[in-house]
Amino acid sequence: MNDNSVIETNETQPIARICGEPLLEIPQDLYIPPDALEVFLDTFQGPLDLLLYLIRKHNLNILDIPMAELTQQYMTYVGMMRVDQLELAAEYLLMTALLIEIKSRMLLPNPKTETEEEHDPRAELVRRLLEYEQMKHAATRINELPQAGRDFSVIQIWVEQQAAAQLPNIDMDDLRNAWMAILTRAKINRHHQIKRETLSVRAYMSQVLRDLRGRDQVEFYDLFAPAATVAEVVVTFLAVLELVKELLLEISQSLDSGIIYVRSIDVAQSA
Amino acid sequence: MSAPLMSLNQLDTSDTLTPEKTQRILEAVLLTTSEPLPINELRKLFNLELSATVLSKLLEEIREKWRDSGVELVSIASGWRFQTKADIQPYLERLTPPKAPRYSRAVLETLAIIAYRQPVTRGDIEEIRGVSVSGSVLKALTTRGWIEAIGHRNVPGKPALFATTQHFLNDLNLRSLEELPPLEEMKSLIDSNEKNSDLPFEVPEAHD
Amino acid sequence: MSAPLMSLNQLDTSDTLTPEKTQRILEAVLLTTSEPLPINELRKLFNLELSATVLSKLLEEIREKWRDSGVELVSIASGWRFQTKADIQPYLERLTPPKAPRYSRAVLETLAIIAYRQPVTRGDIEEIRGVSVSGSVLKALTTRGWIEAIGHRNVPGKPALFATTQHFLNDLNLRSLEELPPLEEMKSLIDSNEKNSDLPFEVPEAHD
Repeated sequence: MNDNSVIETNETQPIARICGEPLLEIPQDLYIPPDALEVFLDTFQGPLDLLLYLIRKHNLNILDIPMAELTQQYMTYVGMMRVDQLELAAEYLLMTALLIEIKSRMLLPNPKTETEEEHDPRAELVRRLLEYEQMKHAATRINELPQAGRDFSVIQIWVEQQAAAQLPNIDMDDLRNAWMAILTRAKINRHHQIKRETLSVRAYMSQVLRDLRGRDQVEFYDLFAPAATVAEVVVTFLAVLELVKELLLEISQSLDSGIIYVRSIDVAQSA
Repeated sequence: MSAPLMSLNQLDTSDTLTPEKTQRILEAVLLTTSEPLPINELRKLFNLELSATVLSKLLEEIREKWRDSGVELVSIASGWRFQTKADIQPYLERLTPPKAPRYSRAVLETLAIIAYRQPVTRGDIEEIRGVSVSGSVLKALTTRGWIEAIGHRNVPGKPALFATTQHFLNDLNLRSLEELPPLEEMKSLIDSNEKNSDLPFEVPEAHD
Repeated sequence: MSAPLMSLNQLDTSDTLTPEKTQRILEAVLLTTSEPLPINELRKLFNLELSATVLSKLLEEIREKWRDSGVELVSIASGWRFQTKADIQPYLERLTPPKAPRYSRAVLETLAIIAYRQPVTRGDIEEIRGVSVSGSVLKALTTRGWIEAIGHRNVPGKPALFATTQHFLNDLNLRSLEELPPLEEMKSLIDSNEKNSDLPFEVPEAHD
């Protein structure tokens, strides 16, 4: 069978004849040691890659592919891989079918009604092979470009982080919102009762405890600042009473009209 | 692959390791690494062929060379590293304004409870919020200097009593706790909100 | 906070912005930032008081100044950045094993098709390569930040359309896609009867 006869009209016909001859025998490199097959299969990216390899390896004219030889070689490779039961991508088998189809179409008489180029059954395969080869080369070139992390590294020196600047800031609205969320939730969960008290008393309660911190006891009068306003005195007094009520303070007076002492009942501290 | 070019260069430099080349490598490597590199690590660059003394001398020279720039080579406990000088920091911040982090809803609510109900124990806070308060929340506020333990309540377990600090008032531009939004006002806000049935449940930007 | 000192310095520098000071700031900031900085971003350093032209000139001067060192200032897709020269990389790898993956042919070919034919669907890639494209290949490129889905083709199944990213250009030191190596002419491919020039046998590199 002679593939070249079918494509006489092709402009590259003479070259094809020259190329065709030596390829009639199976190339020596076709023998592959069985244990190399797996590596081999990994090496090819698919049927197009394998075909390109065969074409380039044997210096075939890609515009005038001798389909018989190429198909035979391709099938030998694929056959070897199948014998060894290597997992072969379905695409390889599909390509076998395509190659055989092209080969047989080339044996059919050439209908005169259409232009020759359109009717070379190999045209589409050649187009795909060339497009794939183009991308394959492009991939190699991209891989040759210097690559960050592989061929060079990006400079980044240490910067002192300002811990303080990273802290969140809040304002009164944040607090207001937070508190309103709590209240709203508490209203819905009826069992939580939020007592409303004047803030100033709570603030002074903290202040009194602070004053007592680290001290065994203080005289009652010392809790009141000399410059305190009447309101402040009242609030402080209320704070002390509240603290006593909450068992945070203990007030003692050993003698009638004697000195009144205030002690913090802070067992953790006095222990 | 640019292997040929690179191996040429590599050969070139490793064959004749002049002080200039050594310095050039040291400088580039230190600029690439934000972690400090100890001398022993740097010796690996030259397959341990250069002594620590030689490297120290070269590093001192590099440090000197950079003296007037906005970047300095420093030797700290864990090794050598380049870092920006303090006067560059403000410029860096012009590029990337430090994005303001936000406190989680848990932190804000805990703070609000401590502010309005002080002194309170962790248990008090949990009762009001209806959920447990993680230690990290109290720690965040304590570290920030906004709350402190001012004593312990005399009940089993002796829980610490928390109150807000002067620092908290300063940071919020308040002269006293009385300047916080009064609770009464908020009560009526909530009531009116309920009528409008658009509850302020959000406390919107709550991330933990 | 070292605020007082810093603001003093800041005043100092911004009051009298000599070319030397400007360069010093530019250099330090670029050494600190791993992301490439576009001129417009760099102008913010000086409150937009310096024109892009002035900054470009200063940047060129800095580039010139670094010429003989192991580090270079480059202008790529997203802006200016400092990076090591290729001959430094082998030394860096003596300290830390290389982190950047070496890609398999499947990954590289997929990348090339996306780069030169974008936007493309997975189906387009499979058609060109003649084999199915595994999800791990696209994932490797997406994770690296080199490709992204930029939309969907309006055909049944609405397949995602992939394109390369700015980050891809940055990592390959390119300013734009036009700087990619030009595709070979079909004619030269047809003519190329050079034998075995691209034999795939040596290739088995890391697989994705």
